[in-house]
Formats: sequence, C-alpha cells, structure tokens
Amino acid sequence: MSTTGIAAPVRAQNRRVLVAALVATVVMLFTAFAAAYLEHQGAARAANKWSPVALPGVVWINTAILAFSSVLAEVFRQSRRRGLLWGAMGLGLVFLGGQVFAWLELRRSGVYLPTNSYASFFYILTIVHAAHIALALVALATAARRPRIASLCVGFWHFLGVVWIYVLFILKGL
Amino acid sequence: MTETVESPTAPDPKPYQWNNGSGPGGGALLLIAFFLIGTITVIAGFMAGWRPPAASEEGQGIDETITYLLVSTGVIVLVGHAVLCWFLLKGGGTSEYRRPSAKTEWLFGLIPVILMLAISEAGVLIVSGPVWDSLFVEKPVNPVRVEVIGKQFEWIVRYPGKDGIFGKFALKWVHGVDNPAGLDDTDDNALDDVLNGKVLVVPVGRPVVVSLRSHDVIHSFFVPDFRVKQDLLPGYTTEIKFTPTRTGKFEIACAELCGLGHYNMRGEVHVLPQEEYDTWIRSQTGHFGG
Amino acid sequence: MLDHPAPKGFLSRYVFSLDHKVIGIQYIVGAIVMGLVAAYLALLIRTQLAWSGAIQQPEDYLAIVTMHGTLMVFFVVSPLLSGLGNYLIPLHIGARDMAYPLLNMLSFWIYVLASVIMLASFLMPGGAAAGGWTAYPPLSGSESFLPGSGWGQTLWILGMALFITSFTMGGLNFLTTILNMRTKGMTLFRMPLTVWGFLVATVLALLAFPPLTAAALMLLFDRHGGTSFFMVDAVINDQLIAMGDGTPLLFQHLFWFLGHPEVYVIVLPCICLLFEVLAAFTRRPAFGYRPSIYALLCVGLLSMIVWGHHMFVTGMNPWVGKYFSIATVIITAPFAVIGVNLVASVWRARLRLATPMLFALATISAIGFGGVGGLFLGTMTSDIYFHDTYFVVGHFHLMIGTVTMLSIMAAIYFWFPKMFGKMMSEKLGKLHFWLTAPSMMAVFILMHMQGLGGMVRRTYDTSVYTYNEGANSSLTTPITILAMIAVGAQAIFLWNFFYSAFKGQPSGRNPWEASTLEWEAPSPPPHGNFGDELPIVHRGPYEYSPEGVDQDVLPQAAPDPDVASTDTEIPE
Amino acid sequence: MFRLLTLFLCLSAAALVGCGGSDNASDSDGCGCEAGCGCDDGCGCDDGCGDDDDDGKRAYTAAAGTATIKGVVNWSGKAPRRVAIKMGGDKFCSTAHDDTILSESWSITDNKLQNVFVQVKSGLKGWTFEKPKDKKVLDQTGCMYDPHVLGIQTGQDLTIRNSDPTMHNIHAIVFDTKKNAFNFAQTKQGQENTRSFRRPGRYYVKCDVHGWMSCHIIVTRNPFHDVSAADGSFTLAKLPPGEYEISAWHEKAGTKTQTVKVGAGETKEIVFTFSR
Repeated sequence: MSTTGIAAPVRAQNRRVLVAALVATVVMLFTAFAAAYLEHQGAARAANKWSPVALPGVVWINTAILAFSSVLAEVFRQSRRRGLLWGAMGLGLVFLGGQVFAWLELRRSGVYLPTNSYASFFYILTIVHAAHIALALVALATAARRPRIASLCVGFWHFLGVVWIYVLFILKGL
Repeated sequence: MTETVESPTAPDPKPYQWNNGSGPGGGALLLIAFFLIGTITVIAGFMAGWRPPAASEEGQGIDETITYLLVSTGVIVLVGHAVLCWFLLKGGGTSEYRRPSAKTEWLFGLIPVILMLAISEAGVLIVSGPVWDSLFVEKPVNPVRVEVIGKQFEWIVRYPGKDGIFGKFALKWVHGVDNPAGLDDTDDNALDDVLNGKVLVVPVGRPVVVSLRSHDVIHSFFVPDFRVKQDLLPGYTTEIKFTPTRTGKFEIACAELCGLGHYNMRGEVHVLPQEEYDTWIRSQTGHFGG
Repeated sequence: MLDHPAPKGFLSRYVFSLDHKVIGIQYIVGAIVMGLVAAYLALLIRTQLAWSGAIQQPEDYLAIVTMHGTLMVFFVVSPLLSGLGNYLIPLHIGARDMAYPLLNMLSFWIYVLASVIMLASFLMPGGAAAGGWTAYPPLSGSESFLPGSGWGQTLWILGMALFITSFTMGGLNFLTTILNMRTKGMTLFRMPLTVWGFLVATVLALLAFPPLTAAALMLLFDRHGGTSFFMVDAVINDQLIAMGDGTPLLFQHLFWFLGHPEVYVIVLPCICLLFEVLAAFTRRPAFGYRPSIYALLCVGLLSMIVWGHHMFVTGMNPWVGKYFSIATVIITAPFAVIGVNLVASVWRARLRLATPMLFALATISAIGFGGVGGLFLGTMTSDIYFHDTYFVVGHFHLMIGTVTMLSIMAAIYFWFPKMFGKMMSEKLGKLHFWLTAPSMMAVFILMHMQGLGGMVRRTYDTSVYTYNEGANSSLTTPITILAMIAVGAQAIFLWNFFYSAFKGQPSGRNPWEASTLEWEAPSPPPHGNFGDELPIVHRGPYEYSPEGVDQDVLPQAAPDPDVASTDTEIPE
Repeated sequence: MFRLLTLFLCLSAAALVGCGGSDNASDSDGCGCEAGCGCDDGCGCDDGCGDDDDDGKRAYTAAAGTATIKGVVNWSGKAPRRVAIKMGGDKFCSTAHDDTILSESWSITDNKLQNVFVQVKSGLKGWTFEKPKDKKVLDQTGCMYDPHVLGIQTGQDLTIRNSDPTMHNIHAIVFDTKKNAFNFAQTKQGQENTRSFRRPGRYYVKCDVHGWMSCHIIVTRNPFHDVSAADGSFTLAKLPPGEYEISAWHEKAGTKTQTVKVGAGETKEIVFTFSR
C-alpha cells in the first residue's frame, strides 16, 4: 500500500499545468483591457477627445526595479541562494511603493481616475497589475521555504514583469 | 493510509439488477411525444399566423430568409426525429451486432458537416446577404431622412423642416416640452425642425433612412411589420433603412431593456401615400416656429 | 494514498470536506437550493405575464427577470456541472481525488459566499439588480436610470466577481486533474466523452471569464469611481447628468466574449455525458467517439470567435456583422456531427428504457430544436427580426435550460447509485420525466412561436402592443401553465432524491452494467475512491457488445487478454 | 430598507398574493438625512437653515395664527408662446383630450401668472410645526399632472394617484443635486402610492413615458405656502404676527421676494410682478 500520496513527478507536472493555465487567464485579462483601451482610443480620437497624460517619470525607474528584481530572482532560481530571493522580493515591494508614488504624482498634477479615459486606463491597468504583483510576492514568500515550487514562482514573477512591459506598451505604444 | 478500504468486489446486500423483461415500455409514448412536438412546431412555424404580414421591402427579404430556414431546418428536425424514432422502434434485439467501422463513423461525420455547411452558409450568403447589403451597405436612392430620438421611455421624431437640414443639437439644451430634442435655438437650421412626438410619418414606396440617437440608455427601434430593428446607443448615431410597401399605422416597440417603462415605450409609424405625406409635412411648423 | 487523511469529524467529513465526492454533492445540493429560488422567480415572471394583474411592479418584475437569469446561468447550471465534474472526473479517469483538494473546497465555499451576496441584492434599497442578466451599461451603471441599478447592481457585480473566482479555481483544478491525474492506461483518447466535455468546457471557461472580470471591474469603477469606460452623458428628468463619453458597446463585446463561450461551457459537458448514458442503455458503443471529440474541439474553438452575433443590431460595421454571421453558422457543422452521433448511438440498440435513458433521449430532441433555432439567430438578417424577442428567450432556454436540465437529470439518475449506493425510484423517476420533459420542451418551443410573432422580451406587460396580440393571447397563458407543471414536477424529483439517498434500494457496485472506471469503485466510493491499487485501463470507454466475446460489456479496467481487440496494449 | 425586506418576504410568499401593500409604507425622499440643518449632504434643504434656533422653540397652533397675507401675481409684457403638446403614439393619451393641450410652464391669462409658488421664506424663527394630518394629492389625469406645482410640508403624506388607464412612472429628482429621489411606476388606473419628504427643497417630477408630463413639488418646513391660481391669486393664512420675507418662485420666471409685516388679526395684500 502506497502512502506517499500523489507521486512527486505528477505533483510537479500538476504545478506546471496550474501555473500555465493561470498565466493564460492573466494574459486574457490584460488582453481584454488592451482591447478596451484600443476601442476607447478609437472612439475618443474620432471625437478629438483623446488626451494621453504624460506618464510620471517614476514608472521608468519602476520598470528598471522590476527588471532587476527579475534578474535577482533568476539568479536565485539557478543558485538557490535565498538572500537573492529576499532581494527580489524587496525590490518587488519597492516597485509597489514606486507605483503608489506614481499615483500620488499623477494626483498632484491634477490627474484623477475620472479625469479622462486615458487616466482611467492608466489607473485601472496599474492597479490590476499591482494586485497581481502583490499576490505574486506572497507566492515568492512561500517559495522561499518550499524549494520545489521556487522555479515556478520565479517563472510567474518573470511573467508579471513581461505583463508590466505589456501594460507600458498599451499605455505608451498603442 | 489507515482506513481499510472496502474491496471493490465485495458483494452488496440486495443489489439492484436490471430486469431485461421490462422492455422498452415507454418507447411508444416517447415516439408519440417526439413526433407530436416536432410536427406541431414545424407546422406552426410555417403557419406563423402571429407574424404581422411584412410591410416593407426589406421585411419581405427577411421573411424569405426566415422561410428558407424554416423549410431547411424543419426538414432536418423532422428527419432527425423520424430516424431516432425508427431506431427506437426497431431496436437491435440481442442478435449479432456489427460494430460500425471507423470509416463509417467518419463518413457519418462528414455528411452532416457538408450538409449543414451548405444549408447554413447558403442561408447567410445567398439568401440573407443581399438583404443585409441593401440594409446597410448600399446607398439608398432619394430617401426620406428622419431622426428618431429614444429616451426613457418614449420616442421623439424629428424632421429637418423646410430647409431639409437637421439643426444642431446638444443634450444640455434638452428641456421637457419646450425643447425635447435639445435643439440649438440659435441655429437657423434648427428653427424650422419639426418635432412630432411619438409618431413617425413617412410616405409609402420610398426608402426611409432613420437616424437614431439616444438621450440616456440603450434602446432599440423595432417595427415588427417592417422586420427592422436597430439599437440606439447614447453618444452615437446609428441608422436604419426601410421602404414601406403599404400604407397604414404600424407600431414601434423598444426591443432593448431600458428601464421600468421599457414595456410601455410604444410609438407609431404612419405610412401615407406620397401626396398625403407631402401635404402633411408642408402643414407642419417648426418647433421653434421657424 | 492521499495528501489529506480520511476525515474524522462531522465538519471535516461533510462541511469543509476536501473529498471531491463530498464537494461534488455539496455543489449539487447548493445548486438545487439556488435552483429552487430561480425556479420560483421564473414562476413569478410567468404569472405576471399570463395574468398581468397587480402581482408585481415593473421595477420588481425587472429585478426578478434579471436575478432569474443570473441565478440560472451562473448559480444553478454552472455549479451543477461543477458538482458533476467534481464527482465524476477523478472517478472517470481513475484518480483518488482532484489535484488540489484545498483549492476545490475553497472554490465551493466561495461559490456559497457569492450566492449569499447575490441573493442579498434583493435586500438593497432600490431592490435587486434589474438591468438584465447581461447588465448592459449605461442602464446598469446608475441608479438614475433604474432603481435596481443602485446597491443591488453593486452586489450583483461583487457576487459575479466572487463567482468568477470560484469558477476559475474550479477550472484550474479540473484542467490539472484531467491532464495529469489519469491512471495507468487512461490515454486522452480512452477518456469517456464526459471528461472530454469537461476538458473543453474548462479551457473555454478559463479563457473566456477574464474579459468579464475586466468588464465587471470597469463597470464597478464607472459606478463608484467616477470613470466613464461605459457611461455616456445622459438627460434624466430634463437635467444633463455628466457621465463622460465612454463606449457602451465595449461592455457588450467584453460580456459576449465571455457570454457566448459560457453557453458552450454549460452545454458541452451536458451533451457529452449523454453519450455515456446512451451507451449504457443501448448496450452499444457511443457512435463516432473520435469524430465527436474533434467536433467538440471545433465547437470550442469556434465559440471563441463568434460573440458578435449577439450584436447584429447594435450598429456594428456591416462587414464585421457578415463575418460574425458566417463564422457563427459554421458551428452548426461540428454540432451536427455531435447530433448525428447521438442519434446514431441509438442505432440497433438493445434498449433499456430506464429513467436516465428517457431523459437522455429527450435531450437529443431538445438539442435538435435548440440547434436549429440557433441558425435563425446566427443568420444576420433573420436575427434583425428575432433579436430580443421571445425567439431568443425560447432558443437559449432550450439550449441552456432544457438541454442542460434534462441531461443533468439523466446524469443524476444515472450516477445517483454511485453517489449514495442507493437506487432512485424508477416509478417516481418516470413520472418525473413525463411531467418534466414534454412540458419544458413545449414551454420553450411555444416561446419560439411567440418570437415568430415578434413579441419583445423583458416586457412587464405584453398587451401594450397590438401587433403581437395573436401570439400573446393564444400562447402566454398556456406557456405559464406548462411552466408551472414543469417546475411543480421537480417536487417529485426532490422527494425521490432525498428519500432515495437514505432509503433507496441498494444499488450494488455497477447497477447499470456500465463500462467506465467509476463503476469499478464501490458505491458510494470510499475515501480514496478505489481500493489499494488504482484500476488499470485496458481499452476505450464504451466497449459494449464487443465482437467475438460472449459478454455484454468489457469494462475499461477488465483485463481480458483473450479478446482480439485493437486497443489492448497499455501505454505507459 | 424595511420596505425592501418586506418586498423580499412578499416575493418569498405566494405568487398570487399581491405585493402592492409593501409600497404604502411612508417613504423617505431617497436622501438618508434626518431633519436638521446639515446642508452639506446635497439633499436640497435650501430654506433658511440659519433661521431655526435650538432655543426658545414654540409649537405652532392654529390659535397663534391670526394674520393673513394675500396677493396676486402679475405678468407684464407679452405672454410667451405656449408649446402645444402632441400626445400621439400613446393609445390612451392621444384620445384623452378633444382640444389641444398646451404646455403648463407658461400659463398666463389676462396678465396673471399661474403656478407661482409663494412661501414664507424667513421670519418664522423659533416656531416649530407639527406634521399635518391631511394629505396632499398628486393626480395623473389625462396624461397631465394635477397640480403642476405642489407645495407640501416635511413629513406630510403625499398620495400619488394614477387616474389614467395607462402606465405612468413617477420619477422625482432632488432639483439641486439632480440625485434620484424616487422612481416607480403606476401601471393601472386607480393605483395609489404614498410618499413623504423628510428634507425641504425642490423636487422635479417627470413621467418618463410621457415626456410632456412634468411637475414641481416644493417641500417646506412650515405650512405657509400657496400656488397662484389661474387669476394669479394666493393666500398665506393663519400666520403668527411678525415680519416675513415672502418669496415667489416660477419655474421659468425665477424668484422674487418681498418683506411684509403683519400684526395680529391683520390682512395684508401684496403684489408680485414678473416679466421677461
């Protein structure tokens, strides 16, 4: 009689499928926002009401922070030095702080959530992304003690970094 | 694992046993039910006694699509039910059974694919395509242009007036009876615009292009006799075209849920002969007296 | 054997259970409770329509219509399928439990929380959400438009958000379990079609729900954050209310990007489980196993790209409309394959007309009617006439009401012995069937007829217009009476269900002499489902009446080396 | 809230038992504010909050009111054009009237302005007023509101009746804030619902089904208000003696005020004159 529960390889495969599916749902979520953004932009441009707001400079610093955090996490994944993970998470927290700073910065310049549709999209996209980052930080924290899920958590962290680039691309490039 | 698991093969006390002797007792009833429902539906669909006769050219086109679909799918449903009933009645007994080969299975997969693709795409492209084009793609010749405004819960009909040009409007100018359409009373084009409450008056035999806009939520302009329906979106102007083929009074219904008075958002279309229409439109004075 | 030990106390066994079987039954019972509420609302709607007396106010009527739709689609049928899926998937594929039991339990309890919040909508000032189950803004965006669009709508959004969370958690679990937890020998193409149905539906749900999440979030911001994603300046009581310049159509796109696949999420498992019931009661293999699977995949794929057929009359670009119409009617092709295979499964049957079989056969008929009704709505010009009439109501009630309900009934009657180790009463079951199936079919087919007469849906009083007088006066009251019969008959089912669960005749391990894996387990299956060793799968799921064998059925798990079957080698 | 709880319970009761009863509970004006002077919550209490003093409140009785202010509202100049209402499209309304119905926003006969709301704006410092026992009635008849301008005291019951065999909905907003006050439908002839107002202010009422139907409800703290009749006359009776600021408001012509001093038993006449 086996007492080991679900076999380890199956377990590992389960996790991969789970995370892959999760990634797919997050992609769909942000794609939906991107589609909404495009639709709004089209309508607003047609009515000559499209007025993008200059992004606060801090978002570029945030991008660098998130990228560096990803690098640290990746090195952790390969070297399994836990200090690096704490570093990555610390940078993640700094990123969240930076995002809050960006929101405050926009508020100071008189750009609020309802100001115009570009501002609305900036806030809603960054808020949704920040919520994902916060959840991923929790996942990373658990990864510190459970090496078996570390790689997947780091992978998801990279993915959220890519999502952040996607968000910036929506807001800046589209 | 501490729990002792019951062996899968352990015998149960009084196990249920399928009684082969009971036979397909309900089979005949089932057949009757299927056939009745199917036949009645298809025949009733053909009769369609409740559908008001089409009163517009586009409506006749749409009716053709409906008839085409009723015939083609009616046959499919009837044949399908007949086959099912035949299978049920005939049964297979306990005699030897030849398993359908993979080839048969694929063949029976291919036949419905081809059949349904032919029926459905012919319906879309051949039967309904030209009607769709005439509604939305082709430019109407010498149309009557009218505007219908939807608001909770009524229709406001606006004519361009003597100058034939719709005047400027904005929501901020809307006020009750004085200015229900939100016309700009400083715009010369707007001064002679005619408002006609909930009644749309149009001539027979000419295409009518109705511009639609909404003051609040989404409504849907639906004239069942003309078979046309078009949503009104706040902030946008949409258009629908129809060509009345006979005179009379028809009803306008709101087809999109718009609030607690949705069911009561009734309007009327009066289709007049061209001369009567001309007389009528000439007798109308602009809302601002222009 | 399992990550979680066998439960000891009442709470861990029956309430906060990690066992997929208990969670499955919890889901089913929860859905039955919500179903009673939703069915009651349906009767209120029908009473108002048939005897438009002083039964409700229009604002209450709209709230009832909205909540009936929302509850039925998201809180009754979806969780019924979550329940069946939870119960059946591990048993079908030979697993001891779902991949993530804790996630599974959380998913159920979040569903309970979502249901409570959704029902609390009725208690809000202004009443429950009343903007329709589609919740189109601007109507659903401001209290100024509709009393129910106040806090009732906010709770509706929160309830939906929680439901999506719950459904996503369940979906992740289903997907992982089906892909990874199959027992030895259970290849993808040996899986019962029920599992295939759940697999495709799960993938669809995971991809389609996030856009609704986005839409709900934006609607929430519009309502409480002052944004104008969907809201547009409006005139209310002659006063201009500045709401911005959003795009109301955007919501419809996002909603139907979910809404259309959601229909298939609901319908596909229901259709697929029919094959299983049919096979067991015809003693013949399900016809066209592989073609059905490919058709299923095609339906799933196509369902993601045809949402626009819900929006033919919104003033979309005519070429876009044409595309959506062409793509939509393509779906009839794979669907017809499934339909033909269902009918052909009865070919040369050795019929056993037990209750589950009756329900399954009636479902085939409902699929026929519902399927062809879809053609009328997918073809762009006929949809101009039928859009938002009772034709639509009849059509989708036939597909996601009748087809789902009848096939879920077939499933419950079929797998009840496995769930409780008892049989449901056949007599009561047949009575239930003869009262339910014909009346349900008739109700919704007659609604199609009303739609042919152009009757507009969501109307509080249908007698305002004269054009629909015929359809209204001759059909509305009969429909209501039939609906009352259909709902009333469920009392028989409820009695049968709960009585038989305790006092039914013992069923034994495999009362229907069926072939799939779940019948290898004892009834009800113990903690861990199967005994010490998981069953090993030797062949496809429906080896009834095998050739050259003196046996009625070859179960998937039965090793039978002397049978010359093409499919006996065990892949690793 | 309790109304809705009742509604829910009603829904859960029998299908055939009517829920009409749940409507009759006296309802708030949709603003959750207690009587008081917190004017910041946007519930439209615009009448002299500063006048009320917590100290020395005297309860008003009919015996204290011996003075009367009478008057007339004049119109000078050419009367503005009145818009004719087109009631076509509605099965009932279009046949309800034989002659043309004109919009009620300007109703001037012989240079007398009708539908002017006259009230005591200030000068009642220290008085407190009981909730009146009698009800006011807002009728919907012939697809018009009767009356077009209605004054009512806080807490006083307003019976809203539908005398037409067609559906009307009564959609009231607080005029100043444009917030929803109430919005419900009366579907059948003879249906009555009761509402009352907790906060003073102006409420603009419309029937959304019949866009021409509108009326104004002005809620005051005291019973001294009147609406000018067709001959322009109004009466503010049973006032306690004192000096008052009287305001006259017309939906189109705006507001005018006068100060009048009346002694015990005295009757004073005043004249308001509006023009374009």
